[in-house]
Amino acid sequence: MSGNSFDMDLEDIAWCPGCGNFAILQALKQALADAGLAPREVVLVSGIGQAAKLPHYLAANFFNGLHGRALPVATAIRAVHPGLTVIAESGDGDMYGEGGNHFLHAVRRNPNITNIVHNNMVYGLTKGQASPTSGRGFETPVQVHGVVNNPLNPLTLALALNASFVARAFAGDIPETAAIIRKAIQHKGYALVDIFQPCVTFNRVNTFRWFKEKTYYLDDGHDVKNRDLALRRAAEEDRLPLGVFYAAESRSAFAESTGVFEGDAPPLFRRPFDVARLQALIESYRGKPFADP
Amino acid sequence: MSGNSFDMDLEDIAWCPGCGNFAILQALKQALADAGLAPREVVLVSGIGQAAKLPHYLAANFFNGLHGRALPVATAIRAVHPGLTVIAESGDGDMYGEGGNHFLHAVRRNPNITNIVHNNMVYGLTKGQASPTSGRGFETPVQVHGVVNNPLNPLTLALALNASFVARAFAGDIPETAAIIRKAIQHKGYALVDIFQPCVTFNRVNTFRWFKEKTYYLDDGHDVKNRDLALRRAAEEDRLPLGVFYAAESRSAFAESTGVFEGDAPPLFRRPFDVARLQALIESYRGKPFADP
Amino acid sequence: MIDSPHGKGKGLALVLAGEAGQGVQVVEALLSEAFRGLGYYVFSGQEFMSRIRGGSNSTLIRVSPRPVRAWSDRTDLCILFDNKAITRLQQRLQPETFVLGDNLQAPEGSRFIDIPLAEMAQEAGGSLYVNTIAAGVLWGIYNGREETLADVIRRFFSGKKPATIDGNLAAAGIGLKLGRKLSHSGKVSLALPPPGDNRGNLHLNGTEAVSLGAIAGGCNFVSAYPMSPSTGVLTFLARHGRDFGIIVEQAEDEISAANMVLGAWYGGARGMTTTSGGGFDLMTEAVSLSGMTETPMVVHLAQRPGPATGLPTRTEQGDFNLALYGGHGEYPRVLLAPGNLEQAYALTAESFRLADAFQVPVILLTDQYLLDSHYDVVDLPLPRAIPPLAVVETSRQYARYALNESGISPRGVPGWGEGLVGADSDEHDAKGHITEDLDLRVRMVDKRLRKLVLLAEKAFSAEWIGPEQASNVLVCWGSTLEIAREAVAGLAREDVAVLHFRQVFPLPEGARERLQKAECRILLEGNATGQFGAFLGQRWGIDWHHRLLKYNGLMFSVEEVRAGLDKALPERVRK
Amino acid sequence: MIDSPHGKGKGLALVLAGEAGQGVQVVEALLSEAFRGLGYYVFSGQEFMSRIRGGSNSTLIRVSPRPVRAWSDRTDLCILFDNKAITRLQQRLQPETFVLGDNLQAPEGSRFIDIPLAEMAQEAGGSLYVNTIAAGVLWGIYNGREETLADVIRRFFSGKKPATIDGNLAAAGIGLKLGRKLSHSGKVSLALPPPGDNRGNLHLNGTEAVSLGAIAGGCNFVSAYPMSPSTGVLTFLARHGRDFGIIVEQAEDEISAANMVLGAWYGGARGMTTTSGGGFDLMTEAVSLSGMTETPMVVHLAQRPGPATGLPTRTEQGDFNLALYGGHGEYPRVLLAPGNLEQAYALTAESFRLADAFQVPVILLTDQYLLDSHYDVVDLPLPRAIPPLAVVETSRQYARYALNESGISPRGVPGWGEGLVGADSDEHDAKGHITEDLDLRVRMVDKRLRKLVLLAEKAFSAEWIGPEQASNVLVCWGSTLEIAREAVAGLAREDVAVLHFRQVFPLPEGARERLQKAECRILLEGNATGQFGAFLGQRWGIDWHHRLLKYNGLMFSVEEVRAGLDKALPERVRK
Ligand SMILES: Cc1ncc(C[n+]2csc(CCOP(=O)(O)OP(=O)(O)O)c2C)c(N)n1
Ligand SMILES: Cc1ncc(C[n+]2csc(CCOP(=O)(O)OP(=O)(O)O)c2C)c(N)n1
Ligand code: SF4
Ligand code: SF4
Ligand SMILES: [Mg+2]
Ligand SMILES: [Mg+2]
Repeated sequence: MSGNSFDMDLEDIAWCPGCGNFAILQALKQALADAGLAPREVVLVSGIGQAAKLPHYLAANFFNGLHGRALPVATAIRAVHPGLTVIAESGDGDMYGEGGNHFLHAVRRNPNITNIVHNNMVYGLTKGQASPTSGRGFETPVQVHGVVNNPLNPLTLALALNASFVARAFAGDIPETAAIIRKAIQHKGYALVDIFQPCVTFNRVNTFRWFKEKTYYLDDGHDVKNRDLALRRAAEEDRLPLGVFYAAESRSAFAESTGVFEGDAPPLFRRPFDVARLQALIESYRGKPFADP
Repeated sequence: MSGNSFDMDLEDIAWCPGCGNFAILQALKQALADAGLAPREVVLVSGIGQAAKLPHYLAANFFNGLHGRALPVATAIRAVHPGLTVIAESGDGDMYGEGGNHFLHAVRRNPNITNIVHNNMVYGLTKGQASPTSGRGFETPVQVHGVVNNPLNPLTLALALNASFVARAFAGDIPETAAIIRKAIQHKGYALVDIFQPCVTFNRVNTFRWFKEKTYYLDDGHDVKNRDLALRRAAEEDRLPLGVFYAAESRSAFAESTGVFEGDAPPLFRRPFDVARLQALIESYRGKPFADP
Repeated sequence: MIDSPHGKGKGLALVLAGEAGQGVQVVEALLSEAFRGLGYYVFSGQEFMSRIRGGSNSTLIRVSPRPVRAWSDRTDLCILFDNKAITRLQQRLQPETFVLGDNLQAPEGSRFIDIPLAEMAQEAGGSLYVNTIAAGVLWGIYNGREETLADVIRRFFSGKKPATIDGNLAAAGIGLKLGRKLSHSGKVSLALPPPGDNRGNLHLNGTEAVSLGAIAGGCNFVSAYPMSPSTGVLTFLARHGRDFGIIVEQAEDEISAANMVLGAWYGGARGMTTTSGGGFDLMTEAVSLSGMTETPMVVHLAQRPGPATGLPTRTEQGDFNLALYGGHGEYPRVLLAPGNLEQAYALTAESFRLADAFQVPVILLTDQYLLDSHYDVVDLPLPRAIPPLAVVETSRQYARYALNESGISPRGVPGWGEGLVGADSDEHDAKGHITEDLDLRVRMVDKRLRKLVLLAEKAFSAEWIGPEQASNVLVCWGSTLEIAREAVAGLAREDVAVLHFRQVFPLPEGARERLQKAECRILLEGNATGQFGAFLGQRWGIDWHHRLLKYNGLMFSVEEVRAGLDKALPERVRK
Repeated sequence: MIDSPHGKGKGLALVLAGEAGQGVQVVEALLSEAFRGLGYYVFSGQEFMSRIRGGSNSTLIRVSPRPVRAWSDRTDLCILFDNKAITRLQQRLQPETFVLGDNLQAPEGSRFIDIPLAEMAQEAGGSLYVNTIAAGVLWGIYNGREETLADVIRRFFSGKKPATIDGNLAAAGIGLKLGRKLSHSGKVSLALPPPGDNRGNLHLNGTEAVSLGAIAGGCNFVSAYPMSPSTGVLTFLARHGRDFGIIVEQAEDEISAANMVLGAWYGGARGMTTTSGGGFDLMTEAVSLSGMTETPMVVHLAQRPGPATGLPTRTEQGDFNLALYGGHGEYPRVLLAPGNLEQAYALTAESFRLADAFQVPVILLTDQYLLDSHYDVVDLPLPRAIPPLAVVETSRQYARYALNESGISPRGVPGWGEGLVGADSDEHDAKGHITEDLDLRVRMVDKRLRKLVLLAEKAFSAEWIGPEQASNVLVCWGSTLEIAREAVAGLAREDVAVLHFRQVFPLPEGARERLQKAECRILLEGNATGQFGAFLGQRWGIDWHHRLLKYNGLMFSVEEVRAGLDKALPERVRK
């Protein structure tokens, strides 16, 4: 990792010692470097939460916006500037809770972005309430008698929505996580990487050890083109598979479908403006007088 | 239908002649009557749209709220007043578009309500834009080159979220639709009934005829307890099955899990207040002086 | 200067009333085109219910040899497609109004005149011809040439099947014959002076003016969620999107739309969203984010009566406070409120320039009345070219929020230059990284708010219409401009002026003193509480002698304003 | 009347500073309890960063024989758990402040004193004992009895493992020994007069006061989405939910939370949500719906510095405008802004009564400062009983929005009575059905707005603190009350009063004339633009001679306000 161009000179990182976020940060830097990208080509878009602070610790462009709203911002950036590699990154509460509607519709829209979710199954920054992925029975200061809702399975959800790339990683394994993220970045279209991330402060149930014991990798022979299979594997609950569950053939992604970027059209901010066309359009509102009233 | 206690004296209904909503209105009245309910026991909660006007045409309590927000309102009403039968009802744009996040989380929360969606695959009231369920290629004044997003399949989505009751109906068949709605009402927990509803004005693709030809009923032997099967059937695209896809065993529903309604506890507005308990809590903030400082 | 065409034979006011789906807009389009083709000026405006079919809607068409651009309650002739309409129109029918309808069972000699619309439609081939028949009837009463109307019909239906064109031509002919008969028999007579010079002017509505303005402002990204009355701008830009390289996306909700707009500007586009009050509520957090990240943003806020869903297809000026104060925390913003179509075009274009130059949210306040009203405009000036986006190529040391005197730090675009571009929702340092340095916090707040100073200096002036020394001033903002202008012009008093604000925040200081000195200040606002008046009063230390407020969902009419002024104004020198 | 304990040996101000996770709150709790047990009054308040571990936070503890309830910049002794803290505390250290820390490398004889915290912690069994050791050191310097501190520790850790209790007792002993030594050696000396009469009073913070108030108001439904600094109210009510029959639900977002609250009231509950500025933005559409449907609603809006995410764990009074104007359209609402813990409790309870009685949204404005500050309160009066919900048993003819003089139509609950209860977001008729009757629209708008008349009559009065005839008035609202009170009391001038608003909309009219007559009006607000001042100025036609504004994320201190007053006030008679 030394000498990674995404490294930053940092005095202080606002995460707890031992937090799984450090590993995700490292894996992401690795993945970006492995994908051959330079910091100025990359934009990290995040919401609010502990996970969402990541862009402050990695040398790249960034838009650290509102809680839950990374996906629309990321979608638009990529749409207007296809030369950029855009990564929308946040916590489970942010992406699946507050941002749930954008998650649904970003999957449908299929923009060419990577969506990384630090899934610690808890709201970290606000001090330990249940998140949509918290398990039943998980006790918190709000869910005092334990969580009663069905936990949301992001993978089956994304697959049910016909997502084009669906993967799960575990922060405890940096090299594999980096490899999965790299594949997601290189995939054309929307790519979800849900990353199990131990929160050492607020989640005493889903610990490093718990994840270590619960997870295993899909084997090499797993057919990533088989959506039904992906759905079945993603629905497993006893033990939780890791890896790329599904990767569709390239589908035309959002920016392409806008019809605004044909050939090697420049990004929008470098385009000349066609005054004549506007003139013609305005002229079409002129009255056409009659020859002889 | 004559003499149904949910009938209303109406001068005028704001729907287009021939709209599928009339059939849904009739089926719903039928279902409520068949379920043995009286108007004062029923609350219809809707958002905004053509579908969402339905509560104005049926004699019952109603809360016609904001676009996309019927589910939280309905969930809360049922939670504080378990004696009521609560039906959240709106269009596809309302429930799956603007209200998508509430849909996700209402399913997870599993309140004892029925969620009826008039799925006409278009935004009716705002004059014909694509809805989340519009098919690819559907042309509208906004989607001028046709819809490019993946249509959202509400059934697979709900099933992926572990919904406890999932059904689909077609407005063209009032008796069956009524029967399906009745089952949903009688189911304990969250029940989704997505109803194919032809919009004769803005949807020239998914017409009565189109639905008629595309749909068929699940056969009587269909095992409504088998979620995997339900998922597979719900994912069918060539022809679209109708009926109850899935109906889980009773699970404790949201209002029960609050712990506030044990036994025959009265609705909240009729409860006495326990001043002594508050007093004790306040007293716990008093200082305990030391015997001998 | 525009004057009232009414009552003095100067013009004609036609009202078409019917159910949604009966094609009243076709009549509006045909007659507008026909009269304009002769050189008349035409204003048309609509009021309609929130439904797709049925109900009771109406369209006003004013025809005049001189420019006409305001809503009026005066009706010379009204044609009913559906008799229910009559109860709703009551207040707009004068004793001298001719009312034409099918089976009105009008007493002999009255101004209520039965015409066999349904029967004629059957003759023409079906009920859907009723609109073209009505156009024919009106054209016949006016004694227009058949060929003129036929030309218009051919143009209007061009591209349709020949049978459709022929059917409509025949329908028009049937109507025309009846119209001529009514006119010749003396049963209906309309006086219209010879045409004016409205040749080759543009004819459009507010939706079109805003949309064209957006294009002229360089808009190349639109994301919105449909909501009346703002949706027209979305569909206009969608229709022309590919031609102009505009990315148009229907968002899943308004929150997404607003955040997409921020992403678009950040990525180097000029983004806009269009919505109404309830949708704007949902966008306010993103507006606040625009303020904090200093990411430009243009929001078209098309007002309609609230609260909540209110009257979704009607008009109001009820969201001034919301636009000014929505979104938590403190940061600069700009509120523009065009008074007419020229301003709608120009200010929409300017919104993009201002947002770009000052890195602030710009909110453009229109309303259903302005958006749905058509009239004639001499020209919409073309920008020479769209100025390049106000962004810099970044250097390795680039710091997005570098502190400086103006408060406007050079904005970079990711990928252009060697630098990295950060944007942060938290309080941040110069590079956009989270800070808890509380002194820096203060400097950053001050930096952001400092932009208001420059913005106020550059504010679009309020227009003073009337004598410099007028001691009575009618103050208005946004879409009431032309109504106020016509109303005051009709008073023929030299001591009354109109003061119209097209920028409502920050306030343009120009007219302050004159307004303070006025003896009688009258506020005109389309809401129940006089929101802008209260704000202006507080800022300029003035109070109101009278307030003309309206909030029933309809726009003020020229006559209402005039009546209000008659009551409010001190008796004085008449011209 | 409270006076300043500082500088005159009247009290003690301790500051504890360290990283998040070092347990500063434990020291706060132990010392507060110990001093209170002796009869002292204790104020404690916190300022902290938005992070879970690390960073640099501090807690102020003021101990006094007389009531003390305001933030101060004065520090008698400061103990550093982490040396980074010192740079952040600079402005709060006076020349006479003792600073204790580990390895400060303090020059001999200075007031910077090295104490071996880490070493002592090792001795006690690990670094997590550092907090209890610090408590011991401070108690030792004060020369408190060991047994008193031991008692407090036993209570605080009761329920924990015996080893934990013993470990902490030992740690306290180690600290105490050092503290005694420092004191006896004369290196550190703290003067504290004999204890006061603070026996058996309540000690709590704003979060607890608001939460208890909610229970006292009959709250039985809470739905919220976590957001600092509002989350404490949610967790408090969750903790006690089952005991009080309160349904507590964490919503998926603020939009859901707010709409659930409306559903709850509609269904017969008393619902509340709790949020901060950004979350409130998202709720504004539902607030507008509350206004339109006349469904009661209580929103606790806990302010923090914006815009956007801003400084999430800090304090500001920046959302007055948002609370007043957020949500589109026009409808009545009530804004309450408690000034101290008694008011936080009482006004939260009143929120439910007002919402219920007037069928309007009630917004309770607090902030991080108020919520996180602890002090002593003589009592929180118990309601005799919660009045029954203001609903009627409906008859068959029941019409939810029946028009009447007050504007308040009897509210029904579905299922109770023979009638049907309708609620509608559109403009509606008496039964709640959609209407496009535009005259009815006007009557409905008027009906809703009419409620403001009664609401204004019932407004909670502003408190005038000081001589009736004072010609100089310091005007404030919300959480600055006690700070203003102490600052002005310390001036010892007879020509200065404080005017504090606990209801900020509709305005209580009581003090209007006195304020208008004042010669010097000084505004005190925790924001950058003086929002409430501008509003009050407009409504009461007054201007401000001076404005004391602060927006760096910290609350005003007594000393700052006093310094501001010193500059602002005309030279005059001193007592
Ligand atoms: C609109 C809004 N609502 C609530 C919050 C408060 N908030 C900040 S982070 C957060 C949740 C964090 O959880 P998650 O997204 O899982 O991130 P983590 O801290 O666990 O990494 C919440 C609720 C906010 N900033 N904005
Ligand atoms: C916050 C908000 N955004 C947008 C709208 C405008 N709007 C009203 S109905 C509707 C969509 C209607 O579509 P659907 O829910 O499918 O109902 P349908 O009319 O097709 O029955 C929209 C976008 C609104 N009322 N509120
Ligand atoms: S609170 Fe949890 S998620 Fe946040 S930094 Fe600490 S360990 Fe990580
Ligand atoms: S627009 Fe479509 S959905 Fe609406 S009433 Fe007409 S046919 Fe029905
Ligand atoms: Mg999390
Ligand atoms: Mg629909």
